[in-house]
Amino acid sequence: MADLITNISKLKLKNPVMTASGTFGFGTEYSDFIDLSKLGGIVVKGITPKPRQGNPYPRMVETASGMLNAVGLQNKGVDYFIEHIYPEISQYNTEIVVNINGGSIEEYCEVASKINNLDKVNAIELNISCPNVKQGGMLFGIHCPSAIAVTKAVRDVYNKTLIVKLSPNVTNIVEFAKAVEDNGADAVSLINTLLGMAINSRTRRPSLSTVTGGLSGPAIKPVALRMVWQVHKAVKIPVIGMGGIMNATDAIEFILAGASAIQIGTANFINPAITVEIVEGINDYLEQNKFKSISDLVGALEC
Amino acid sequence: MADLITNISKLKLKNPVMTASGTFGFGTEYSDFIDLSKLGGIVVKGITPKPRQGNPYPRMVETASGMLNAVGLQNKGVDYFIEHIYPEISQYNTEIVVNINGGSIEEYCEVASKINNLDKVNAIELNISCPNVKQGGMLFGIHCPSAIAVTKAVRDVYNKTLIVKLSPNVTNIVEFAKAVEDNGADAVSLINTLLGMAINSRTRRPSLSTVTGGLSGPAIKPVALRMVWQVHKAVKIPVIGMGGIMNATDAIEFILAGASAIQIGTANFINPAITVEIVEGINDYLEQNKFKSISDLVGALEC
Amino acid sequence: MKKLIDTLQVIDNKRLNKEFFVLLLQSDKQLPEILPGQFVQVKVEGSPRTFLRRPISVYDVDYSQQSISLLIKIAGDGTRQLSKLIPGEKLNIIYPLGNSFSKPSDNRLLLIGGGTGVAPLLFLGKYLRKQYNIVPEFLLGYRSKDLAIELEKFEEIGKTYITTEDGSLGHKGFVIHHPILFDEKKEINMIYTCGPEVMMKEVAKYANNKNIACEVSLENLMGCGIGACLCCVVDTIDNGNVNTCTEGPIFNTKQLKWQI
Amino acid sequence: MKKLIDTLQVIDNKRLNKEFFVLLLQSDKQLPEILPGQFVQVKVEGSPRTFLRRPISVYDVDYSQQSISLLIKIAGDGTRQLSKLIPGEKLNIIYPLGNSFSKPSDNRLLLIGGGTGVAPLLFLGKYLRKQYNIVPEFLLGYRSKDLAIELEKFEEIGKTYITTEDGSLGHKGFVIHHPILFDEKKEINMIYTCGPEVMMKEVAKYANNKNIACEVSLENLMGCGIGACLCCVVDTIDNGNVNTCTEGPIFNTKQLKWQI
Ligand SMILES: Cc1cc2nc3c(=O)[nH]c(=O)nc-3n(C[C@H](O)[C@H](O)[C@H](O)COP(=O)(O)OP(=O)(O)OC[C@H]3O[C@@H](n4cnc5c(N)ncnc54)[C@H](O)[C@@H]3O)c2cc1C
Ligand SMILES: Cc1cc2nc3c(=O)[nH]c(=O)nc-3n(C[C@H](O)[C@H](O)[C@H](O)COP(=O)(O)OP(=O)(O)OC[C@H]3O[C@@H](n4cnc5c(N)ncnc54)[C@H](O)[C@@H]3O)c2cc1C
Ligand SMILES: Cc1cc2nc3c(=O)[nH]c(=O)nc-3n(C[C@H](O)[C@H](O)[C@H](O)COP(=O)(O)O)c2cc1C
Ligand SMILES: Cc1cc2nc3c(=O)[nH]c(=O)nc-3n(C[C@H](O)[C@H](O)[C@H](O)COP(=O)(O)O)c2cc1C
Ligand code: FES
Ligand code: FES
Repeated sequence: MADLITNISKLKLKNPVMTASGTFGFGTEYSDFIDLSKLGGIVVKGITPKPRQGNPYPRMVETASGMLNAVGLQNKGVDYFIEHIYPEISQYNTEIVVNINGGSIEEYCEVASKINNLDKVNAIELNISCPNVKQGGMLFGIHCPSAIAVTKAVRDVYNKTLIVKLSPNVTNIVEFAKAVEDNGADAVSLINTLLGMAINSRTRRPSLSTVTGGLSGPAIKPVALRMVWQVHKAVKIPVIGMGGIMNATDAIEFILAGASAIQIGTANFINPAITVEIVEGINDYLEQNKFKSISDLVGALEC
Repeated sequence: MADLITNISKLKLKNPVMTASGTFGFGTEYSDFIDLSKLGGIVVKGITPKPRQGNPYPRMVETASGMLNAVGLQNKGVDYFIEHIYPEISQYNTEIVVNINGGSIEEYCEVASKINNLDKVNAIELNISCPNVKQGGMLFGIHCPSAIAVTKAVRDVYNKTLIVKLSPNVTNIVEFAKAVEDNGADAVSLINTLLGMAINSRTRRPSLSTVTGGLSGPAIKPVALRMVWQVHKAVKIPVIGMGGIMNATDAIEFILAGASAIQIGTANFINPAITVEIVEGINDYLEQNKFKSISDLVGALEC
Repeated sequence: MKKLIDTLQVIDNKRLNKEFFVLLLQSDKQLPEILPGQFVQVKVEGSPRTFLRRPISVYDVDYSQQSISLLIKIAGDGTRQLSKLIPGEKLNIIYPLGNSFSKPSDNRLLLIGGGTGVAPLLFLGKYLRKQYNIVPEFLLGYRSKDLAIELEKFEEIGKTYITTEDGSLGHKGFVIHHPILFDEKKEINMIYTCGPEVMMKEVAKYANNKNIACEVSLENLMGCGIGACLCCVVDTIDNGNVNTCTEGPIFNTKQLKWQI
Repeated sequence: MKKLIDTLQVIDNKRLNKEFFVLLLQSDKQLPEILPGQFVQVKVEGSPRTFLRRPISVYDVDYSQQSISLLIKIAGDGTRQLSKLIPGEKLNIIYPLGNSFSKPSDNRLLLIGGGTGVAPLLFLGKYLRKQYNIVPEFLLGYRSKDLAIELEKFEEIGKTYITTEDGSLGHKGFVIHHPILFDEKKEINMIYTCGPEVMMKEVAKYANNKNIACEVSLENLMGCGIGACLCCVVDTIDNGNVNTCTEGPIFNTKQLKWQI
C-alpha cells in the first residue's frame, strides 16, 4: 500500500479522493454501495442560510459525454442541516466538508459561522461558482472583487480549512485563484460546471426550465485539466481538481497536472461505487510506477 | 424545397451551412466526397501575413466526444494564398470566406487589405480567438479593448462583409459581441475552440506538444449553444453559430438559439459528406414543420 | 431495502413488435426483495450517445430463477441499444430503486395502464394476488391491436378491459373513455395507474371527481436514480420538490400539484 | 485517385492471437485502385470512447471479390471494438488514402516489418511480384513466436527472415540484429520498412550507413486522414511540416529530419 495521505492545509485526508458537492447527497445515498470510511472526504451538497426549493423541473438533460443540471441549490437550510443531518453524518469515519452558498456576503458568512461551530467538520468549501441560482452563486465567482470580498469576509468568521470553489466560466481562472489565495483561502477547488444549454428541436423549447445549466462529466475534462494545471503553477496553496473524472486514470491525470486531491461528481451517477474503485486504482498506479507516496505525483507532469 | 437563402449582411449564402475554418482545408480536400456548390459557404483555413510552420507534432488528441488540436495556424502566407490557392478556389460556385489572422493589428490589416482586392471573396472572418499561437490570436479575443482595436483597424481597410470570430474563453462573450458590433463588425461567428489540455498518464507528459490546445466537437456543444443564444439576444448583427454540430438536428438547435448560419468543423473529419447531409436535413425539418423559410427559424426558441 | 449494483446475464430478449421488447435477466446471486412499482437503473454499453443510466420499471420477478424481466419501449439510442442485447450478454443494473405501490385497503382495484406504463402493473397485479389474495382488474390502452403486448399475461391475473385508439381491439378511444369507468354498478375503491403523463392526469381527474384514491407512477428524467442529484423532482403539496427516484416513482395524486 | 466513403460488409473476422485479428471486408461496388502503403479511415461504431476514425493500412486486396483485408492490433478501445465485429456487420471506411511505396529501381529489396507494421508489407510484396515481377525478401520481427502471425503468407511471396525478442523463432533479438543485415555477400538496394518508430529509426540508420535507399511508413496521429486538419504532420527537410496522411504515410528517410 502506497502512502495516500493527503493534506489540504490543516485538513488531513486518508487519501486524495473526495466526492463533489451536489452529486453525493449527504453520503448516506451511497452507503449501500461503498464503505464511506474508505473515502478521503465527502463534500456534502450545497447549503444555504434558508431552505431553498431549487429550480422547477426539468432540471437535467444528457449531452454528449456529459450532462447539464439546473438543480439550483435545493436544500433545507443550514439550521436543518445542523440539527438533522450533521448528527448522522458526523459519525462517518471520513472528513466531511460542507459546501456553503449564499445570495450575499452576509448569507455566506451566516452559513460559515454556523458551520464553524461543528466539531466534526474541519473544512468548508465556499461555492462562488454555482451557475444555477439567480442571486449570488456564480456572480461572486466571475467578478474578482466580489470573490475577494466574500473570501475575506468568510475567512473572518471561519477558522478551520477554507476551500474556495472556483468557476471555470471566466477568462482567467488564475487571477481568481491568486486573489482568493491572497485573501485567506487555504485551498482552491476547481472546476465547477461550465455554463451550457440544450434545446429540444422537436418542441423548440429549452431542455431545462432555467434555459441554461451547468455542464459536467467527461466532456469538460480537458478544460478542467487545463485550469488545474494553470492554477497549480500559479498558487502555493493546494489545488483540489475535478471535472469529468470517471476512473483512476483520469484522477491521476489531474494529480499530475497539480491537484493535491480530486473530487468525483457525475461519475457517481453511473457507478455509485466508483470513488472506492478510484482509491484502489490510484494505489495500484503508485505501486506499479514505484512511487512511495501520492505527494510525489502531485504536479509531476513533465512539460 | 424550403427557402434556405441566408443573408449575412451583404454576403448572400444559398443556404445557412458553411464549413469551419481549419477543418475543411481549402475545400478541395472534400471535393471527392461532396459537390462543393451545394454549400452555403466555405471558410478556408487561417491565413497569416507570412508563412507559418505551425506547432510541432503531436498536434491533436482525442477526448470524450471531442478532440484537442494545436495546429497553430500552419499556412503558406497570404501571398501564396492569393497566387496559388485563390485562382483555384474562386472557381467554386459557393461563397469563399477567408479566415484571417495576425500577431499584431498591422498584420491583421495586411492580410485583410490584400484579401480586400480579391473579387470572388465577399467576406473575411477575423479570427481573434485562436488558442494555439503565442502571439496575437486569442489574446485579441479575450481582451476587449484589443478586440475593439483590431476590429476597427480591419474595418478601415476592408469594405466587404466583416465577420469577427469570437473566443469562448471569456467571462462574458456578450461584451465582446457588442463591442465588435459597435466597431464595425457585420456579423459575429462563435465559438472557436475552448482551451483545454490532455495528459498521458503512462508517460506523464502532456499529449500535445504545446501542452494546451483547442477543444472542439460535441463535447462543447452545450457551451456553444448557450453563447450563441446569449449573443443573439444582445446584438442586431447576424450570428454564425458553431461548436460540435454533428447533424441536422444540432444545426437546427443552433438556428433556434439565434444563429443565422452555422459552421461545421470537427464533424467533417468523421463524415466528409456531412455538410451536404445537413443542408438536406435542415430542408426536411423546415418542410416537415411547415416553415417556408429558414429565416422563420432563426431565434425561434420559445423560452 | 439495500440497493445493489449487479451484473446480470441476459437470458432472453423477446421482441414483441417494432417498438417493444422484454429482457429476461438473471443474477448469479439471490435477488433482493423487489416491490411492485420499483425500478432498476440500467447501464447501456456500447452507445456513444448514452452516458447516464436508464430507469426501467420491473415488469416481473422470479425469485426461484433469480431473474427479473423488463418491458422496454425503444424511445431513443439507449433503449435501441438494449433491444440488441443477445442471450449470454451482460447488463449492469442498480436496484431495487424507488418506493412502491401502497398496500390496498380494499379489494376493488382498477389498474389502468397505457403503453409501457403497463410494465409495473403486471408485476403489481401478480403481487396483489399472491400477497393479499386480491384479484385486480386491468384497464389497458393502446394505439392499436398490434401494440397490445402480452395481453394474456394480464388476463391470467384478472379481468382485463381494453381500449385502442383505432378501435382495432376492445373499446375505441382512450382508457378514460372506457364504459367501465361510467358503469354505475361498478365499484372502484382504488386506482393504480402508469402511462403517458396526459393519460395519468386524465385518470387522476376522474379519480378525484369520483373520490377514488389514485396512485400514479411518474417517469421523470433521472440523473442518478438513488436520491443524490435532485434532478428528478416533482412538486408536492406538503413537501415541495421531492425526488421521484426515492419518494416516488409512485405518488398518491393528492400529493401532487397537478391541475386536476 | 478519387477517395470514397463506402460501407463495407464484414465477411470474416479472423482472430490470430490475443492481440491481432484480420478483417475481411467486401464492397458492393467495384473497388478503386489501391496501392501498397495506402490506408483506410475506419469509423468505429458502438464505442463511447472513439469519436474520430481510425487509420488502418491495407493488408490485402482482392479486386475480383471486391474485398480488402485489414490486419489490426488491439491497441485501445477502438480497435477492441473492431475486433468484435461479426460477419454480416457493416463497417464504414474512407479510402484509398495516402501515397504509396515508390516503384523500386532494382530488384534487390528487403521489406522489414515489426508488429502490425507487417500489414502494408504483405500487400507491397504481393504487388511487387505481380506488377514488377520482383521477388522481395522479408525481415520480420516479433516479440515471440506466437505473435508471428500469418507467416506463411509472407513466405509464399519471398524468402522470409525472422527475429523474435525471446528467441522462440528465428534469430533472437531485434530485426536490426539479424545476421542477414551483416552478410557482406547480401546486396540490398532498397529497404521498405514499417513498424514501431524506434525500429524504423534503427533501420533508417542502418540504411543510411550502408547508403541504401529506405522508405518508411509513418503512423502519426490523424484527425481527418484526408489532408484537411493538418494534425498529422511530420517535419521534412525540404518542405517543413507536411501531412502524413496525404504526402505520406510513406516517406523516404532522406526527407525526414530524423536523427540518424
Ligand atoms: C421510474 C421510471 C420507470 C420507467 N420504466 C420504463 C419501462 O418500464 N419501460 C420503458 O420502456 N421505459 C421506462 N421508462 C422510460 C425510460 O427510462 C426512457 O424511455 C429511456 O430512458 C429513454 O432512453 P433512450 O436512450 O432510449 O432515449 P433518449 O434518446 O435518451 O430519449 C428519448 C426520450 O426518452 C426520455 N428520456 C431520456 N432519458 C430519460 C431518463 N433518464 N429518464 C426518463 N426519461 C428519459 C427523453 O425525454 C426523450 O423524450 C421509465 C422511466 C422512469 C423514470
Ligand atoms: C497510416 C496509418 C496506418 C496504420 N495501420 C495500422 C494497421 O494496419 N494495423 C493496426 O493495427 N494499426 C494501424 N495503425 C495504428 C492504428 O491507427 C491505431 O492503433 C488505432 O488508431 C488505435 O485506436 P484505439 O482506439 O484502439 O486506441 P486508442 O485508445 O485511441 O489509443 C491506443 C494507442 O493508439 C494510438 N492512436 C490512437 N488514435 C490514433 C490515430 N488516429 N492514429 C494513429 N494512432 C493512434 C494512441 O496514441 C495510443 O497509443 C495505423 C496508423 C496510421 C496512422
Ligand atoms: C447534479 C449536480 C449538482 C451539483 N450541485 C453542486 C452544489 O450544490 N455545489 C457545488 O459546489 N457544486 C455542485 N455541482 C458541481 C460539482 O460539484 C462539480 O464541480 C462538477 O459537476 C464537475 O465535476 P464532475 O464532472 O465530476 O461532475 C453539481 C453538479 C451536478 C452534476
Ligand atoms: C484541427 C482544427 C483546426 C482549426 N483551425 C482553425 C483556424 O485556422 N481558424 C479558426 O478560426 N478556427 C479554427 N478551428 C476552430 C473551428 O473553426 C471551430 O471554431 C471549432 O472547431 C468548433 O467547431 P466544431 O466543434 O464544429 O469543430 C480549428 C478547429 C480544428 C478542430
Ligand atoms: S435521479 Fe438523482 S435524485 Fe432522483
Ligand atoms: S490527418 Fe488531417 S491532415 Fe492528416
